Amino acid sequence: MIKKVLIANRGEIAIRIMRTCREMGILSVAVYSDADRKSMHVRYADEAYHIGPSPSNESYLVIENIIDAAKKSGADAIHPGYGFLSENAEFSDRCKEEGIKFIGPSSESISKMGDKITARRTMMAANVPVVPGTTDPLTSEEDALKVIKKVGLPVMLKASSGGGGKGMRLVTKEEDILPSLRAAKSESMASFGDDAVYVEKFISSPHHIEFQVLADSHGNVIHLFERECSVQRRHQKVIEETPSPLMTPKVRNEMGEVAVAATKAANYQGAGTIEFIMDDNLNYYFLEMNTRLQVEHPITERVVGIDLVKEQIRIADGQKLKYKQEDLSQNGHAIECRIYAEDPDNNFMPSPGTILHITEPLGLGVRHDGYVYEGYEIPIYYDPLISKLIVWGIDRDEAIQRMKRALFAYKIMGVKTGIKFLEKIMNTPDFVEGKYNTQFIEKNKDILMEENKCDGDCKAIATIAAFIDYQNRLKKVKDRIHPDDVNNNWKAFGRKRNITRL
Amino acid sequence: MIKKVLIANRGEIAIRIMRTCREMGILSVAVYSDADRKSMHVRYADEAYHIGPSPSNESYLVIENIIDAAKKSGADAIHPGYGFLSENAEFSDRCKEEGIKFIGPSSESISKMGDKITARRTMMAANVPVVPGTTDPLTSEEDALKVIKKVGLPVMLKASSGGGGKGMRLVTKEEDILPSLRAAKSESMASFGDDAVYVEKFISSPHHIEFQVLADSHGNVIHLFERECSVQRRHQKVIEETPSPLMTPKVRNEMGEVAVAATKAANYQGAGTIEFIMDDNLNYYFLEMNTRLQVEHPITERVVGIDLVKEQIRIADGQKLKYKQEDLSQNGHAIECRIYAEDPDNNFMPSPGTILHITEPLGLGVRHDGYVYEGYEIPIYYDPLISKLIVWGIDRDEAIQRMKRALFAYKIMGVKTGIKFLEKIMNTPDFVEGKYNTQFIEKNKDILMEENKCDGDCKAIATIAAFIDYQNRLKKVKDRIHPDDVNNNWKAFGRKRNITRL
Amino acid sequence: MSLEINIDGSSSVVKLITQDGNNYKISVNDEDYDVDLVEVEKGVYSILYNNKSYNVELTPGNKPKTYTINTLYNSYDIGILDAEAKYMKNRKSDDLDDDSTISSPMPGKVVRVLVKKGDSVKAGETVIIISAMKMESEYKIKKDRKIIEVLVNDGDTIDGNQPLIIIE
Amino acid sequence: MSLEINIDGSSSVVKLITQDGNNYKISVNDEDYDVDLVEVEKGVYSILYNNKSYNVELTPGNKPKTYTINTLYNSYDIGILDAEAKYMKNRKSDDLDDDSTISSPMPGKVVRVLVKKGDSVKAGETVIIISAMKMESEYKIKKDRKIIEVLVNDGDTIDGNQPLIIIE
Repeated sequence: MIKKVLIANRGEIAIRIMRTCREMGILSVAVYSDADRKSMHVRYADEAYHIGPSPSNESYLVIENIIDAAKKSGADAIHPGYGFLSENAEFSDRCKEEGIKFIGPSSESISKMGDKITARRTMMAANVPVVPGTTDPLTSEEDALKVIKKVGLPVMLKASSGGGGKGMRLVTKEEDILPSLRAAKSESMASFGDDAVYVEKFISSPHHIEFQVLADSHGNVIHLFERECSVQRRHQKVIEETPSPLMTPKVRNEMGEVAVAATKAANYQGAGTIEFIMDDNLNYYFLEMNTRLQVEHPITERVVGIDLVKEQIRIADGQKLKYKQEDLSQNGHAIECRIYAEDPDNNFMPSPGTILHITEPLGLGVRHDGYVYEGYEIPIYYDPLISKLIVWGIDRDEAIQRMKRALFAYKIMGVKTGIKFLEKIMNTPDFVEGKYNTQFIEKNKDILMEENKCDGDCKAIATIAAFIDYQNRLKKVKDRIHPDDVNNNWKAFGRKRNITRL
Repeated sequence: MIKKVLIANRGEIAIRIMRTCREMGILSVAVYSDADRKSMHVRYADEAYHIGPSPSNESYLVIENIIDAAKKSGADAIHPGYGFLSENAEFSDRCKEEGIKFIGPSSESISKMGDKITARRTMMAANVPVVPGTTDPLTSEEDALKVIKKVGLPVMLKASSGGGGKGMRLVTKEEDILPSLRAAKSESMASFGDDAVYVEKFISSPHHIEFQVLADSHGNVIHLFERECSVQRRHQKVIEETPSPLMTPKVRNEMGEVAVAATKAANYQGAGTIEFIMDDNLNYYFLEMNTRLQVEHPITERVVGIDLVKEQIRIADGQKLKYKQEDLSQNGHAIECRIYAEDPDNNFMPSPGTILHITEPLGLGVRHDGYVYEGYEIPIYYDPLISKLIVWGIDRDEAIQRMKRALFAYKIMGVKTGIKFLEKIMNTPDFVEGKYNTQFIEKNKDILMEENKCDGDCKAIATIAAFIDYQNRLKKVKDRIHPDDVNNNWKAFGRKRNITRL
Repeated sequence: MSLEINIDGSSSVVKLITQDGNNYKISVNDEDYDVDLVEVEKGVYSILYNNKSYNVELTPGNKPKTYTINTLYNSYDIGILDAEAKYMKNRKSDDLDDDSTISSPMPGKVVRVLVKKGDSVKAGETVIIISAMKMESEYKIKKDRKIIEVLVNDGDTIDGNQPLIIIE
Repeated sequence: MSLEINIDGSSSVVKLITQDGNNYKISVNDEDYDVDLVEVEKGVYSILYNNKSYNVELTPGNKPKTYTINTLYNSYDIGILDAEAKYMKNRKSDDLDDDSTISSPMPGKVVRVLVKKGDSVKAGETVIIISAMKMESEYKIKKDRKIIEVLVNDGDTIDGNQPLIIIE
């Protein structure tokens, strides 16, 4: 059995993993960069090893340093968390070479699912529905017209080597096909030195729905139902919930089976996520597979009742899955909000800084996975995620009410956060009614960016608080001066003394 | 519908109730004594009213003041929490007279269940098993011998007017019956001016098991299964769990039905608890009914999935129960630990004081219901309960592991607490195996009071921390003195400066 | 005691009339407020006004004598306008002005530069998108401006506070 | 720098040998410890020793220059023995002595008085049970003593620090 796990990560996810290790009687080993000496994961761990300077490409991303720490500590397994090296095939391989268990899939599975074209082909071979289109480049303008007619408008033209939206064109009208194709090809050539372009059906305003899967090393695969992740800003998930308000039992079963088939096709082992996009008619298409634990895994843990990290460790240890598909069901409703150090009034710019004060929301149905503490300085080098707030309710209405209550009580001073923005989402009719897709934030931006109303007195109350606080501070400064010193310090404090005479 | 609730309580339970109010869109009104101006329930509430000096008999127990605050605030209901006025029949009546909904039972139910003899008779009439014995005083020594023969030894002789253990005698041998009877009678006469004594079967080392019930004003009654509360110190519950490790499905169903019958016999409305004692052969006897919300209600909420305060408010509002008995089931396992400001090394003496620092345990499966914050001074006037730590696990093993993890991470500086004592209970074989009764703490006191072992370095580490901290403080004092001031302040700081030269 | 206090751009005259323990009578622009006010945690005040409970958090602002204050739902920027602050304010140039150099406070990567040297850019337009701390941020211009120099390219790795674009 | 430090009754000589940032070499009774030590919160230190992570909390004790220190599982009472403290210690009478008056720090109620005037009581015996803050506490005697006076009866309501029993 695994006895000591090195967690090759930081922040809330490192702590979350260490908590499970502690429950399993497994020792946890932290690694940290210069910027993270005071970070909670170092304090929470049983052991801690320094792995380099603050930038992650000199510390958390350096395979050599992680392996070195694992050997020094005698860890028999490494958990990569999410981000950093979690989907790095070389790292998975390297662990295997060193005789250290990698708590995640094989390098083959990571590579296969990491390359979008290979993943698409693997899924098609396993009869998993993918977005209609081609995976091979268009050979000619005639070929393009023929293929696009077959796929049906609207389509997206995508550069084979593409990324970041370059060499991409949305085509909605027939007469635009050829001009768009030429533009896409020339942009692709300019950007990537390659003009290969392929076609995908354009799903407008899709829903983003993903299925959690678990696969052991004995060929057993189960799914733990869906997560609805359509509330996104700049393709980043903001809020997730389960069950999806869109889902029907029939489609859920079907997609679950597809997810299991996809997992098997990837020859997968561990916890993974099959991401789908879905249109308003509940047609769904494989988007990609995340070969790691997701940020939003706690909502699944809450409604299914299974500790996913515990299962990951058991699987890495070679054990058989503890649960069969028929044992599992969804109980109630869970929602997760991601709390970032960001400034919603300034285009969600990251807002690192020192936490002056924090009041965490607690009580019935609330789970709070964080890592910051009072006096902690959020470093500028990493993801500004402060914590994840997860609530459970007996139904979706109760979960929303509870999330509002928790967000209301959650107070952080010192850095700006998206808490008030998230509260507004909870009050937005489209969200409350469960009628939303990935366009939700764009569609509701007027509601979401609206200023909070004040009942009239809060401005005066704020003014009064500032008034008293300022007077108290002045008084403290005065009191700190010994009576005999006043004359000596007249110059320095004279101005402040003047103020109190106004 | 109820729109504004006054919470006639303080501490964690006041906040717990306000949280639910907020989820229901109900405004909450706090009341506070002099000692509680800075208390979290005042800060958390929408409104707050001062109700008198610090001692509770001049504030939280003064019906007049509470009613006055309710009228001023326009509250349409009052939630009494637990303790204070929660089982005060006069208060329930007074609310009714004033047209304010009392979130609890009628004065009749409170009185009936509050008087132990009446409660016993009511239950016997409803065929609820009570501890065998008499409810009428023994008329003569012959009567005593006859009755005790029928009940069977061992028995407990109890003074009818008794309390606090006075006029009570345990009889295990036949020859002791008459001497014990005479001693009990004379002690009772001396203490209460009344020598009436009655007989109850003595249940040695019983289990304390209680059933949660909900009854609406339309005659519907359901139970929400049991809570095992046998871990007690001086008749005070320390740890509660559900399901009970002792229980069988058959006995659970039977006792649930009995609990419902008992509730109906009490003509009860609201949330209540039927307490039973149970012997090792699963024979169970009605002990008493608590006509209020229990401290330990969260473990039931967690495994059954129902917010009990929400149901209390709905019932007080005249609504029908939302759930039928057949809708309910127990999902997983929950344990609660009560964290008191107390000193386990000094006979659990209350340890009020100022919270210097607190790290609350969070994460998967952990609920933490508290009210203190850094800088808050726990007043000397009230119950020293700081918080309740509730964990859930998919089974009892996981729940115990999780509780250990949570207790390990729970740190409070400034007051002493029972956290380490609770951790030891989680490691005690009798508890781990679920084989315990109300004698648990007494039986295991050697394990529980044992000193924690240290691996050898922790003493040196503590010494080093003290060394550095002391040096840093000295340095700060020095730095605070302006160079020009040193001579003037030589007297005051000379001694400290000397130290640093050692 | 009296002070001029600026809240979200408009200023109020605040006077302490009486104090008795926690209980203050304070006038704000000649309107009287009887409040029960107590500092419960560092920078956190519990204020009862007409029995309404306010939990008010004060965070020191970036400039001296300024605060960011959170009440129940609202956040305000507040400045204390004493004689010194007024003097400084009169000397200071327009607050809404851009800095002449655009830079990111954090290290990161240039996602896309949307302008080139010599471009005329309108107020509110985005000139550069930076990815830092795993999030993309758009940097906008506050007034109509001309681009003097672009110092980075798409995909460049940048340090914190490294000049990226020089504007007029 | 060197100090004598008393931990749970036994004393150690602690010396700072070298310091480089967070990294200290410190000797405790001539045994050297290389620790990485940093104060992360007020009174809370994160200490790495041989890569083991210790979260150490320091609470000021009731007397000056004393601490209560919590490591992972253990709690220690620690005193700094500088020249002044040693001087005071020599002058001080036996620490294990009882106060001559038994009182409760909190207001409460007398549950039961277990002794009466003139009784001889053995070390460790309980003399009175007080109910305060809703909990019952037993007050014990540290040394064999005689009861001079009992000032309260069962059931009495008492104030904080009110004398309850006078002992020899």
